[in-house]
Order: sequence, then structure tokens, then C-alpha cells
Amino acid sequence: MNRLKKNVKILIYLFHAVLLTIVFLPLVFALVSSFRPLEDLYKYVRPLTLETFIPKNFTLDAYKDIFVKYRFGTSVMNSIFVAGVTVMAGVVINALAGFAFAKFRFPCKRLLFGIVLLTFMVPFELLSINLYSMMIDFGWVDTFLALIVPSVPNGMVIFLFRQYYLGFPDYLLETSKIDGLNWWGIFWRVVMPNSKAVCISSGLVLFLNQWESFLWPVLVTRSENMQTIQIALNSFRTQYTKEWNNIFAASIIAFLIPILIILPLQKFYVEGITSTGSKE
Amino acid sequence: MKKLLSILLCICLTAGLTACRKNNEDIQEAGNSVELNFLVMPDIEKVSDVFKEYEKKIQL
Amino acid sequence: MRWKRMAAPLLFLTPAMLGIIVFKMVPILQGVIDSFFQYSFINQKTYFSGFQNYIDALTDPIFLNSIKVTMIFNIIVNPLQVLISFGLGLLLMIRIKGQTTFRTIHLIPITVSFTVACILWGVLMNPEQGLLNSVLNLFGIPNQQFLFDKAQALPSVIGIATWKGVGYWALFFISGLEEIPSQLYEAAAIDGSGPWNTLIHITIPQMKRTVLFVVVSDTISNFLLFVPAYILTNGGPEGSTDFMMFEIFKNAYTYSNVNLASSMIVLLLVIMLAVVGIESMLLGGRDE
Amino acid sequence: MKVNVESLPFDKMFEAIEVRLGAKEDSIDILLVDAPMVANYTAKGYLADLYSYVGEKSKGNITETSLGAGTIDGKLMALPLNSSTVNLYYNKEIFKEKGIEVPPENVDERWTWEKVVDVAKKLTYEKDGRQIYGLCFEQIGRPYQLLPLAQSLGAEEFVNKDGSKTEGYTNSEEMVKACQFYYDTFNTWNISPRISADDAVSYFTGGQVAMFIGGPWQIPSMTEAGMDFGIAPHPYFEGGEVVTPTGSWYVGVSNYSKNKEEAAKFVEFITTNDDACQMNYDIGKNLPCNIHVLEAIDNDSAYESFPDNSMKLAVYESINTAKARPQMAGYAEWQSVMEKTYSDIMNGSNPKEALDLAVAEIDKQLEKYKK
Repeated sequence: MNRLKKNVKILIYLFHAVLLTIVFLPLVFALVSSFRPLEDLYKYVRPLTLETFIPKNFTLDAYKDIFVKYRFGTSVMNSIFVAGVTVMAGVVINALAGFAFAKFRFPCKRLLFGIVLLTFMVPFELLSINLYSMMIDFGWVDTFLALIVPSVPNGMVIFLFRQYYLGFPDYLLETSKIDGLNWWGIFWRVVMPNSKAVCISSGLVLFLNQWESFLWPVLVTRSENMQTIQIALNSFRTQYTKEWNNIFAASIIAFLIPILIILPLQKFYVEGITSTGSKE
Repeated sequence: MKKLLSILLCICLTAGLTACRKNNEDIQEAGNSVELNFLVMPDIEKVSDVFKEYEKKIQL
Repeated sequence: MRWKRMAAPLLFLTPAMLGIIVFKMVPILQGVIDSFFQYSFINQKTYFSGFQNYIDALTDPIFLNSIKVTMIFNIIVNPLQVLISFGLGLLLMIRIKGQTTFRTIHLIPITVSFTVACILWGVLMNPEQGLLNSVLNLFGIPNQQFLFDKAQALPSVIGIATWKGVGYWALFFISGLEEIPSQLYEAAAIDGSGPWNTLIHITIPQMKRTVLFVVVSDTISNFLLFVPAYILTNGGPEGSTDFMMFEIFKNAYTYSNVNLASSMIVLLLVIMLAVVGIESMLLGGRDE
Repeated sequence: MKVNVESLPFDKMFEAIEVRLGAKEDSIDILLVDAPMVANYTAKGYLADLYSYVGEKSKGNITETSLGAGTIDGKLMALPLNSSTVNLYYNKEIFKEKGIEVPPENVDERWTWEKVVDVAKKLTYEKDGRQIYGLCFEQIGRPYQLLPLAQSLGAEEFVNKDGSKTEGYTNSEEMVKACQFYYDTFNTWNISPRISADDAVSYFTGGQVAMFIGGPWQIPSMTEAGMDFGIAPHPYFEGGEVVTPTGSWYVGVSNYSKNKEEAAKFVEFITTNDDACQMNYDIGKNLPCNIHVLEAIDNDSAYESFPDNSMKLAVYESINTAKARPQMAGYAEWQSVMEKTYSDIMNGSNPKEALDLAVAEIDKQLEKYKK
């Protein structure tokens, strides 16, 4: 596989180059347009010149505008806070359930796991109508509770943990049981410290689900200071015009933050995710 | 693991606190004066000074 | 002492399962129940209406069109995405300089939310002065209408969904490929089989379970596509991108007809599970 | 007493009302109601009857037509915040460059649509890589802007008497002719850009459009862009009636509000009190419904100078040529389907077929109001 002939190697690099331009085309255009005043947005697009990709009158108005005028900073903080708490609470609660499904024997286990699989299959959008009226009855609308609590229990993450714990060595559990630890102690002292990879990957799944959610925050947030990032992104407009440069500036920030989190943890993320695929 | 646990605890605490603070903020404020929520769009928001006028007028 | 043995599982399970039951099962069951009722605007009362909602939905030409659009979309996009991400996975397996950077770059679309992807591609695909048209002009292709043209709207949405999804599914294929024992390849090399039939006889059979998982998960997410219609096309020229999920959202929130929307949700679920069932039969069936 | 203002973008606000009031939530006390939606929200039980809270004197302060549009079956459901009109704005530089005389400002020499199209064809050309268009509507695809085309051709009603059937009305012969005109501007004569309503005004202020059919609320963005622009009356069809869009935003009290009394008093103040209306006009520059403010504009010399003289034209249009959009229980569904139909026609669908499809879908949606 590695002694490739010269022209095959060139072909592969060419192929990679094409794929990279496709991936980067929208992102670069957004980055460049976020440094341009609104009127220049479409000015340099046709004909395609170098100017299309290098902003002529470079301004930071867009970034200043969104953080000062639209208080975009609060939306970013809201999203980070909501995603952070969801990850923390989600990892612990779903890990416990995953471990129980992997290691314990208890009545109607297949039924409960069937429910977990069903909710893993039935996506969020399908139950948002009734869940929304439930939030009204609980009185949680326009509070962090509505944004966080319903998305903490997650079928897929329980499934991820179960997959991982199926392969967890039993002798480790036996030895700590002999040392007199009860299950709770075993879980915290023995199991969790050794499941760093799956915790990180399911943490990233929870983070991304929460970070990218759009329909649910639209329903349950009311006041401006409760807005999450995806909603703020869509609200930079008056009745008559869309402020595209602000939208681009916010989009850049909206996808930079998850990248900065995923890239360093890329190995764990890939490992954790793909374990669901192969070892089913 | 202790570290992870403690971070988690304080995060959940702050979440609970902000949620309660927000709720009782509304309760105690509604206690003394009526609060009206007006749903508008940006172009009508421009004339919100007119709404302030009314607040002053009522206080008199 | 039976209680002692039950304490641990109970303690471990309750938080998550309680959450799943309350926040997932209850709304699903409520939705199914809602779909058998109707609300009368005249006397402001809700009354049992049997399968009337389902009959209304299945006789509504707009909803039938949205089923057709969703099915066409899935029949094209699922195999297309699986093939491309499988090809991308193979490409990223070839050990060349910069292989890891290429792999990382293909992670980026995963972190770009669907909302942002639609907003950006929407501007790029602007027929009047989008960047995409000026790129096409370089190759002499005249301006295309993309989302504004009845025939091109759905392919454009397929393009956006593929741009966003392919990197994610390629991850699964890469990990599956990495787990194929290398002896198989060495044996094939000794027999002198070329790269093509190595692919057919060794790589693909080994990957059956990963392919099944990717196809099923991809189908589920593609059935629930909602953001492109909501942000970009509003159902597209002449309903050409009017996905079922968008039709459900419109009925629930614009026409405030929650009962009809609930019956549509149940229909969507039934169709989706049927398609997923067929896929697992087709792909899973040939297990040894 | 404190008024919290929650601001949402245009279409998100419509959605929030459907979502929250549909779920009988009390987080909204006062809401903006688009003129033709008054009947729709009343049918869905979203609005409280203001009759017992609003005094006779206050009701006397506002014009007859605007008060009427807020009353459904004798119940006062909403009060008008301001009215609106639409004019023809034109880019003087483009006209000068092509040496064509500009549209006259006087209402008696109002241009017909046929004349506008003829001029627009001459003003559609490519200029250093950018396409200049002769004509562009501001609210592309929205009934507020496009119904007057059919009304100018003689269309009277868009729905039957009890608001339950649009067959034969919304796809009437005049409506098909008007939509054929709308179709031609994009597909046959290619004098209008195929863009969304959100981008329309930035096209005009960016110097890419010669004639712009829009509202006076856009004047601030034109002056900000430093444009050399003029104003002329809204066109009409040759031999047809002169009809301009009207009706703007009403204010209503939510039926689920916990403090209806205070909310109604607040609505009464901002919509009928003379000083409040004057202040609202000074800031927002929207056409007022308050009679005293309208009279002040008429005889106040400050409104002679450009661009404020557009307000005189606005007052004239609102009294003589304005025609409101149809009042019916299912207006939300009607508008949503019509917006989709107009956008399909812009993208090339045959007007007659598109309208027949629209009528079928609307009538199916209207059934739920009869059960």
C-alpha cells in the first residue's frame, strides 16, 4: 500500500485538494465576509478575483456590532453553560445506567433497554410539541432547567456506555468486591477512572447535540438573555433586511468553539463514537 | 475522579441557584407593581420611548 | 435479602430511566393519543375523532407530496452519502504525508451546526450573485438557480446535507477499516489479487456491520431533515423540498393544528421504521 | 407599573404568538397583531375583548376605517398602532445615466404599470459586472404588497362572505391576470431580481435597482446610504382602479393575560392618546391613525421639504386609494399558502395552475374553522 507509483500519489493529493476546497469554500467565504461592511457582501463575488477572498475595506464592525449591540456574548455564555452542565450531568447519569445494563441482571431488563433503544431511534423533533406543553406545566419555560434537564437523559449515550462496559474486565470488579467495596464505591473508584475515553466521547456527543439544537431553544426561551447561540445567529435582522456580516461573524464563533473542543480530544471522540458501529 | 465530581457538583449548584434566583426575582417583583410583557419586533421596538412615557404617567 | 441485590441496579438506573420515561416516553405516548382527537374552534372543545386525523393527513395532497419528497430524498441521499463517506474513508486510510491533517479537516463539518451550514450555503447558492455561480462560471458553466429552481432545489439540499454529513459517517468507516485484521490483506497480496477484488472480497464483507449501522443512522437523520426547509426554501419551489418534518412543524405551529401534526408524526415514525426495517433486512440478511 | 418589551424578528414573532398563545401561556400580556390577523387571532381565542376597558373619547381619536378593521362582530379586539402605504422610489443617477425622464410626483400624473414596465426595460442592463434591474418590489412574495395589483384590475373579494371558501375568489380572473404580470416581471421581461424580501431594500440602496416599490419606513435606510432618490405615487393598471396597500400593526391584549385591565389601559394610551401618537410618529415615521396627528401633518409647513413630503403623499393615499387585505378567520393559513404561491410564480410556475393549487390547499385548511 505505501510504495505508490508517482502519478497515483499526485492523483490522491489532487483528490484531497478538491475535497478540501469543498469543505473550506463556505467557511472561508464566511470568515472573509465577516470582516467586510454589509454593502460589500455581494460586491466582489462576481467576477471571481483575488479580491473576493481578501476583504478590501477590512472592518471589525460586525464583531463589534454583535457583541455590543446584540449582546451576542450572553448567548455564547448561555450555550457554553447549558452545554457544560448537560455534559457533566449527562455523562454521570447515563454512565450509571449504561453500567447497570452491561453488568447487572434485573427483572424486565430487556423491556427497559428496548425503551432506551426506542428513544435513541425517536428523535427530539418528534416529541417537542408535547414536551413543550410539559415545560409550561412545570413552569420551567424561559429558565435553564427547560434547556438542560430534558436533554440530559440520552438513549444514544446510554447505548455508548453499555457497549463500552460490555468489554469491561469482570475480574477487576470481582477483586474490588472482595476488598469489601459496595457497588457504588466500585463504580466511582474502579470503573469511572478507567472509562476516560468513553466519558469524553459521550461528553462530546452531548455537547454537540446541545450546542447545535435549534428547534427546542426556539420554543422554550423567551427573553433575550436566555437566547442560545443558534437562535441569536438567526435573529440579526430587522423586518426588512438581514444583517449578513453580523450573521457571518456569529457563525464563525458558533463553529470555532466546538472545533477548539473537539480537535484536542479527536482521538477519544472517534474511538468512542465508532465503538457503537463496530462492536454492536 | 474527586476533581471531576467536585466540578460537577458546583456546576449543578450554580444551575439550580440561577434557576431559583430567576424565579423568585419574578415573584418578588410582581408583588409590589404590575408587570406587562409586550411582544414586539425590532421596528416597533424603536418607539419604546412612548411606552416609558406611559410608565411615568402612571406613577404620577 | 432480595432487596439488597436489587438496591444497586435500582440506584444506578433510576436517574437516567426516570428522565427517559418522563421526558421521552410520556411525550411520545401523549403524541399518539393526541392524534386521535380533534379541537373544534366553534365551541372551543376537544373531542375524540378516531382515525379522522390520519384520513385527513393521507388525503391532503400537500402532505402526500411531502411524503413523496422525503422518500425521493432518502432514496437518493442515503446510498449517495454512504458511498461517498465509504470512499472518503478509504481515501483517508492511504498512508501519505499529511494524512492526519486531512482526517482532522474532515472533522470540521461535524462541528458546523446544520443551521450555520444552511445559512452559509444559502448565501453561496444565491443565483444572482452567489460565490458558487462565479466558481462555475470559471468552468464556463452558466449561472444556476439552485434553491430557486423546481428541479435543482432538492439536489441543492442533498448537496448541503452531504457536505455536512459525509465527514461524520467517514469516521465510522475508518474505524471499521482499521479493525480488519492485516493478515487478510497479506493473504490476498500473496494470491496476487488486485486492489479492486481485494476491496470486493475482503474489505466490504468485513465491513457489513458498520455499513448497516451507518445506513440506519443516516436514514433516521435524513428522515427528520427540517432545518434546510425552515431556513432556506420554506418548502422549496412548488413543494419540491417540502420535507415531512417541515410540514409537521407548519401544521403544529403556523396552522396551530397540533392534533393533525401528531397524526403526521406517527405516520412519519411508521414509514421511517419500515424503511429502516427493509434496510436492515437487505444489509443484515446476508450475515453468515 | 413596568412594561417589559420582548423583541423578535418579523416571522419569528408570528411563530411565537402561534406557539405560546396556542399553548394558552400567560407570558404575553400585549401583542402586535398584523391588520388582517385580527379576525384569525379572534377565531383562535387569542385576543381579549377591549370593549369594556376603552373609553368612547379615545375611540373617537382614530380614523373610522382603522377602528373598523380592529372590530370583529361588534367586539373591539385590537387598536391600530399605525397605518402604512407604499410609494414608487427611484434612483435618480440610473435615470440620468440612461437619459430617461423621472416619474412625476403629482398624483394626477401617476404612472401606469404598463408605463413602469416600458421604462424598466430600458433601465435593465449590465454595468461593470453587476446587473442593474429596472423594477423591484420591496416585500417580494407578500400579499400586503401584491394584492393591490389584482385589486387595481377590479378584484373585490378574495374569500366568500363567511370566510370559509376561497375557490373562485382567490383564483379569480383578475387575480390570475395580476399574477401573470408578476410572473412576467421575473420570467418574461427579466426586469426584476429573483431575491427574497429580506434582501430587497439593500439591492435598492446598493444602487442595483432603478425603481423600488416600497414603504416610507425605508427612507431612513435610503438617506443613510447617501442615495440620490426621488418619490412618486404607487402605479396602477391602465383603465383600472388606483389601489395602494394599507393596514399595518394593531395592538391587542392576550386572552390569557393575568392583568387584562392594566394591559388594556396601556394599549388605549399608546394607540389613541394624542401626545403618544405624535411621539410615535416623530420617531417611527409611520403613517399615524390618530386624526389630530394626521391633521397636523396636513397643514404643517415642515412637511413640504424632501423627503418628508412623502408623508403628504402617504396621507393622500391612505384617504383615497388605500384598500385593506381580506378579513377572515383563516387568514394565517391563507397568507402562508399565498406567500408560497407567489414565490413559486416568481420561480417560473404557471400562475393559473399555482393559484388553483393554492385555493385547494387553503380551503382544506379552512375546514377546521367550520367544525
